[in-house]
Amino acid sequence: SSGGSGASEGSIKIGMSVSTLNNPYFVQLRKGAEDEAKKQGVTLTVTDAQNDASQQVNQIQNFASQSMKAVIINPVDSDAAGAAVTAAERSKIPVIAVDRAVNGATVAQTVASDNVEGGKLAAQELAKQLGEKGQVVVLQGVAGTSASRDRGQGFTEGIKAYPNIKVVAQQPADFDRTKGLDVMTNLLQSNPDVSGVFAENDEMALGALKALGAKAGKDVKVVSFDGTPDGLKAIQDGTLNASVAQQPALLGQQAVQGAIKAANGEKVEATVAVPVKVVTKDNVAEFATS
Amino acid sequence: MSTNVLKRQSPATAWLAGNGALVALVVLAVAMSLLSGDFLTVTNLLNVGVQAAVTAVLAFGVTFVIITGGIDLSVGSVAALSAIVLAWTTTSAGLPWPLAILIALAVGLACGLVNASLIAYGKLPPFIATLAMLGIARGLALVISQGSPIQLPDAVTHLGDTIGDYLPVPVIVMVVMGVITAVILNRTYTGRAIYAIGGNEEAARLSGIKVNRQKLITYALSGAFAAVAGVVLASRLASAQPQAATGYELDAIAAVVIGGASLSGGKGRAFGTFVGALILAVLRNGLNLLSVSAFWQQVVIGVVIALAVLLDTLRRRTTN
Amino acid sequence: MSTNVLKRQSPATAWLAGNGALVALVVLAVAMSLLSGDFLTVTNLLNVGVQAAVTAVLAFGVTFVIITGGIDLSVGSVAALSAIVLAWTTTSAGLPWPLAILIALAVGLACGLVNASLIAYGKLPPFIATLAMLGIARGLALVISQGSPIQLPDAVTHLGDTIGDYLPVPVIVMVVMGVITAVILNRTYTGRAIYAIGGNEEAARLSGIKVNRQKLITYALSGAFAAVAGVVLASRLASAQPQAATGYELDAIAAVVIGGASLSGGKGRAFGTFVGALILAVLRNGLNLLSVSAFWQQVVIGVVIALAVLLDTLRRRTTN
Amino acid sequence: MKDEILRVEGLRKEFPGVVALDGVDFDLRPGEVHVLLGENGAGKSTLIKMLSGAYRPDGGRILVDGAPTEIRDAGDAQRLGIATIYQEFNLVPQLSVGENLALGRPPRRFGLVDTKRMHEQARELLDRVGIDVDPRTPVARLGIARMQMVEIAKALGLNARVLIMDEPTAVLTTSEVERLFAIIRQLRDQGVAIVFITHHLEEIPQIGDRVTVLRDGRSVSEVPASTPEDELVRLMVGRPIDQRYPREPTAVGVPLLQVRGLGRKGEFTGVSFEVRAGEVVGLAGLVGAGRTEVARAIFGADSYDSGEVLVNGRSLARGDVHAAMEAGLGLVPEDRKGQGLVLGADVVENLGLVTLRRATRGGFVDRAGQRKAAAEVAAQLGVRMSGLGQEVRTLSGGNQQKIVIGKWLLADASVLILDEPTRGIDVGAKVEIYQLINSLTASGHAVLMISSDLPEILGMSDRVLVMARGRLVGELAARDATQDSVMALAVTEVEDARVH
Ligand SMILES: Nc1ncnc2c1ncn2[C@@H]1O[C@H](COP(=O)(O)OP(=O)(O)OP(=O)(O)O)[C@@H](O)[C@H]1O
Ligand SMILES: Nc1ncnc2c1ncn2[C@@H]1O[C@H](COP(=O)(O)OP(=O)(O)OP(=O)(O)O)[C@@H](O)[C@H]1O
Ligand SMILES: [Mg+2]
Ligand SMILES: [Mg+2]
Repeated sequence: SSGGSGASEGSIKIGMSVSTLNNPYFVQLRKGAEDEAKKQGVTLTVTDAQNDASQQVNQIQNFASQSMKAVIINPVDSDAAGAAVTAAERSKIPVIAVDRAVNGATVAQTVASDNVEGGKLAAQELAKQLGEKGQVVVLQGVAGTSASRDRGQGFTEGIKAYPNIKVVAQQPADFDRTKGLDVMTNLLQSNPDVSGVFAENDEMALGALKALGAKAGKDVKVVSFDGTPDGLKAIQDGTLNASVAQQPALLGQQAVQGAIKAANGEKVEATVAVPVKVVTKDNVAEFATS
Repeated sequence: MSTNVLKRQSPATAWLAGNGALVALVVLAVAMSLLSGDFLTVTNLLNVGVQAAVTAVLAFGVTFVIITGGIDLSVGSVAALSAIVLAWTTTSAGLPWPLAILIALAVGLACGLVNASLIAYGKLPPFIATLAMLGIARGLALVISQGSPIQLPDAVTHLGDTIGDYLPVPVIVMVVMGVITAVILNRTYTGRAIYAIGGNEEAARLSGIKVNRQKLITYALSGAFAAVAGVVLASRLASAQPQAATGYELDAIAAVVIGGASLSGGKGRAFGTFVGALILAVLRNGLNLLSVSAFWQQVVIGVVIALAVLLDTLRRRTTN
Repeated sequence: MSTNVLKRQSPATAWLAGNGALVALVVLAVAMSLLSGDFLTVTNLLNVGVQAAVTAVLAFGVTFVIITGGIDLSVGSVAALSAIVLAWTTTSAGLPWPLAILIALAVGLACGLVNASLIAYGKLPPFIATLAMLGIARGLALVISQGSPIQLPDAVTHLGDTIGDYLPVPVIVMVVMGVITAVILNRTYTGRAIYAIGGNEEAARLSGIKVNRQKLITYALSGAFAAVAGVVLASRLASAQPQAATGYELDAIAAVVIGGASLSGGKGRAFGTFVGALILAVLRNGLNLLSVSAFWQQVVIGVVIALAVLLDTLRRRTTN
Repeated sequence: MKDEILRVEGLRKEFPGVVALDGVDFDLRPGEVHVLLGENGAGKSTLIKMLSGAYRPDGGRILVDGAPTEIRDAGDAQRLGIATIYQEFNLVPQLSVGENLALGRPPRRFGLVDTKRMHEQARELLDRVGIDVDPRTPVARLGIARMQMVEIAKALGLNARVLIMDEPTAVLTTSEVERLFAIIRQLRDQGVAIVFITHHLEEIPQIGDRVTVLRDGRSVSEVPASTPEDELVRLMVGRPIDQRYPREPTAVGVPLLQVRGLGRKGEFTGVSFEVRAGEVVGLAGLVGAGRTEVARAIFGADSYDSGEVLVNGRSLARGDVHAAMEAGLGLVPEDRKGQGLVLGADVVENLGLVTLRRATRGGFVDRAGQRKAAAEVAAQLGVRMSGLGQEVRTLSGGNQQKIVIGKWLLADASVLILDEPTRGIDVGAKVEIYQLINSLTASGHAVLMISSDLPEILGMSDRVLVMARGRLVGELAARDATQDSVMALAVTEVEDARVH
């Protein structure tokens, strides 16, 4: 799609509202998008909704006033994003949803990996590492956010298949590394026999690894989510046992490609599934380079 | 009259001196129009209005509290709780939406009354009482919703719509709440009593003002306004989020203070608060239009807020 | 001297009356020990200490500011910025770590001085000046780090370690900073001047105290303390996060107020702040031990904070 | 007695560490002015605060119209027809004068506050007390004296049966006092019962009918207002005072303070004078003459537009308190609550504030030394307190004033400016303060004393300067000055200015 229409593409303006940039995962997503935009020669404007659904609506509205040719939304919340998309629809601007789906409105394309599915994969991987038995604690993200909800739900569903694995505690650590450290420290007091940890993102897991010290990766298996650079490094070091990698950069790249197509009036597929992959010590090399 | 009253301000100067934030808003708006061709369009200005609405309504409520010399950190959470209650009562409990809205407002009011009781009768510092309520209301919102957003029925979502092409309901709500605030503050017993309490609580008490009762009303108003903001917020999104309006308390307080109120009480006006909320909204809108990078945005917002208020204090010093 | 001196409080009673938060802390700790067998162990108590450290150090800095009648909302962001600067200077810029730590502290100090200049010379309300700095410092932390965590060299991370089995460095830092705070407040010119400024700024000025200069020192101290907290935070994790310590400002202010300070100034003590920070840490630790559900945790934290301070105000009313 | 409107029996009130009232009896009849007299801290203000609902008694009872009554709050007192002017002002500085006059009971129309009528009513009240202010002026912009007049107007507005006045004349000049007395007599004749507290004994026969003397929280006697002053003093202080104004003039030395052509637009112009070593210079004038403004400008508390201030021959930077202090100036401000005291801090803190810098060695404060110094001045001035750790807020008004003076006595300033220094101070303690002024001048210091208390000005100054409308209008040697000659100067030019 590049090449021939280079002149017109140079003037394409695309707006992208990212749910939050307070998490390396989304920073990578943005990077993937920006790199792709540069490569394709389009102007990409990225805003940070700071995990606030209504601020996101504002940003999409503002994109519409700026006559963007296409909008990429990384919803703070799938349900709430409907209102945002409607705002763009009214101005006939195609919308691409990335990472999370949009409910209650139609988008041109959804580029996503499935958080619930990822949660299930995490459960399976943790079970495998634990030999299908043991006591597990869950470090939850910010209560009420869709990432926490979906991953938690997937994990809970997934872990049911293993009757000998018991979830002994679920505590919020707000996707934050420091809190991951503090909460894990505290949970080790009340659950000294814990043998597995599921953290709903890498940041919390990295905090938990600190709390676990020498036990991390060995006596206590830790599985988390996202596959951020720091997370991958921990896998290489053998302290983190696995992370469900969502390839955020790839998500961003695909979304920009879809947006350019939609902006040029080309037909786009309704969904692009970017696979989630369980990264372990065995396959970490392929991710660490990309 | 006597010779030693020399300076008399003209009415216009006096009015401006009382509305320093307005100058900052105008400067900001002019700057934005020069920097971005997209700023000064009807649609965009309406957007700014809509985007200011929730903060403004919260800030109106907080204005009462700040004038008494108190603070309300719970408004964001209370807004979220009210929205969740609204969504839950219309869906899970199946109540008709007008009733549900009343219940949501009642919840906001009740939160305010709890704050007020802790402050007036328990003698808790307002910061602590409302910080506690910040956690409690947010927690209850999560408990009721089980952490998931709740869809709103269509009827309610019209509150987030635009009537015709140019009359967004949130803007109407904002203006109405602003007028109510102005009337309460300037013309009612409670309004005048609130200023007296904030200016000199002991003097107010000794003049026969029932300070505790007035505080009760003050925080109840703040809670009720927060509920209104919550309903507007939810209807804009067509769904109630348990995590909605997180951190809005700081925006609301900032709007009030930018508008000329003092956190030590006794000062503050509805119009000032309105302008304060608009400044914040113009700023966010403009930064989006100018495509300022996300990381730099926070820096720029900080700098502009400081400059806006600085402009006001400098102007006040030179005219005095 | 006069005949109508009747009741004299025993020193113990007087001390307790000044340390109401301590009673709340003891009650809370006893409750936690009864509810969870894991609470009252040496390791766990050390954990609580370590977990209180960052908040406590931030809160010590904020204590100075609150005593002058100001507020500092920027401490969390300044802590994060200092930590990022530390990490960046040791890694990307390749400076030796002692120098890097000095630079990080200088950054905190500088942020404080900017706050102070806006407040003292620009006459900005402290709420606005430090809210602006909250955004600016956070934004700069994001810009420098490009939004990603930066690894710390090993040498620095020892600041987060435990010496032997029972001497966690963060706890040592907390205690040292607490003692410094107490000495400054009780024994130095600046400390005494700060109380006077918070009690009656005009009276302080007319007594020859250079109010602006003292405010400069106050906010600079707060900034420097925030930098220390940031270094401790980063070294505990062996990495600096641009989003670290988000929202800690409210915790820090809460610790100061729970510790008996008044946001209207003139009151506050290092020991009270220390107890306030411990109350918050015990609460969070206990809730983890008791495995309270995520949704309910916020409710419980809110209720307990309110009760803790209520206990204090009630006790004070009955003894008077 | 049947026609008693108010009676107090065995009233008792304790504060932590202090018994403020220990069995007080007192009664009040319609159409009388009942004077309460007592030393600073005797319990006068505490007594009236229980009549006005500000405090609740710990023992004893209050009878209104013969029936035992509980006065729980200010609302109760208002309903009973009791209005109170407190010693410490209870105005809301941010609000307008009109708003303050209607505080708690604004006129309403259709449920909404009727601002227009509020200001009309305010106008009437202000006219009645004879001060010229726009009801829209914020109270914060008024000087202390006019705040007092607003307080009086506010109480009048309640149309009460019982009017309690706690030291209303402390900050007023003779003409305002006369105006106030005229109002009081008028009310008395209408049958209003008035409680009047003052430390100006000469006012008692002018306005009073009966006098109740309080000592150490007890009512020690009730005498007619015609009782000779010396007898009143003896009843109050427990010993006679022979010399009320014990000024001992000393040899005059070099000029320590020189003020040349000082002016600030709209407030004062061309103010020039000097104060020499060993001298006490009195500065007299009507309320609003601008004396306070000049004093603050000299001290650097406010800036000025023209002129120069020299201390010890060296010119002072304008608007810099610190520099003024370094040069040896000191100022006891007229508004003790707003400018003089840190109300929430204790006696030691307050007394040590001015000397804090001097008590600092290498950044550390010698707190033991501060405490010792504070204990000494407090004893010298006879501050009645439960201990050096008492919060200044809870001291009686006169004792608070002693603290403000005390902190400047410690400072050992070479030129001390006193703005209404003995405001609210009892006769006994005044003499102590005058003695201290004597010892200051004896050791070569100089004093500039602003006072609205003419006998004090005449009795204690070596020279009297008179100000009117922001100008110095005359200077009199102490031996030539009389109340009349000073007043004549003070009002000459001002006649038209005050009427509006
Ligand atoms: N709230 C309080 N707490 C503690 N002590 C108090 C309080 N109020 C008054 N006192 C004490 O009660 C005593 C009586 O004070 P009060 O104010 O009644 O004296 P007063 O006769 O009005 O004196 P003055 O002539 O100085 O105004 C004083 O010793 C004072 O310190
Ligand atoms: N009648 C008046 N009309 C307008 N302004 C006045 C009037 N009287 C006083 N003022 C102003 O009010 C301010 C403070 O009044 P205040 O009574 O404290 O005066 P002051 O100079 O302190 O009097 P004093 O000479 O008694 O100390 C001054 O700026 C004075 O110029
Ligand atoms: Mg008194
Ligand atoms: Mg004066």
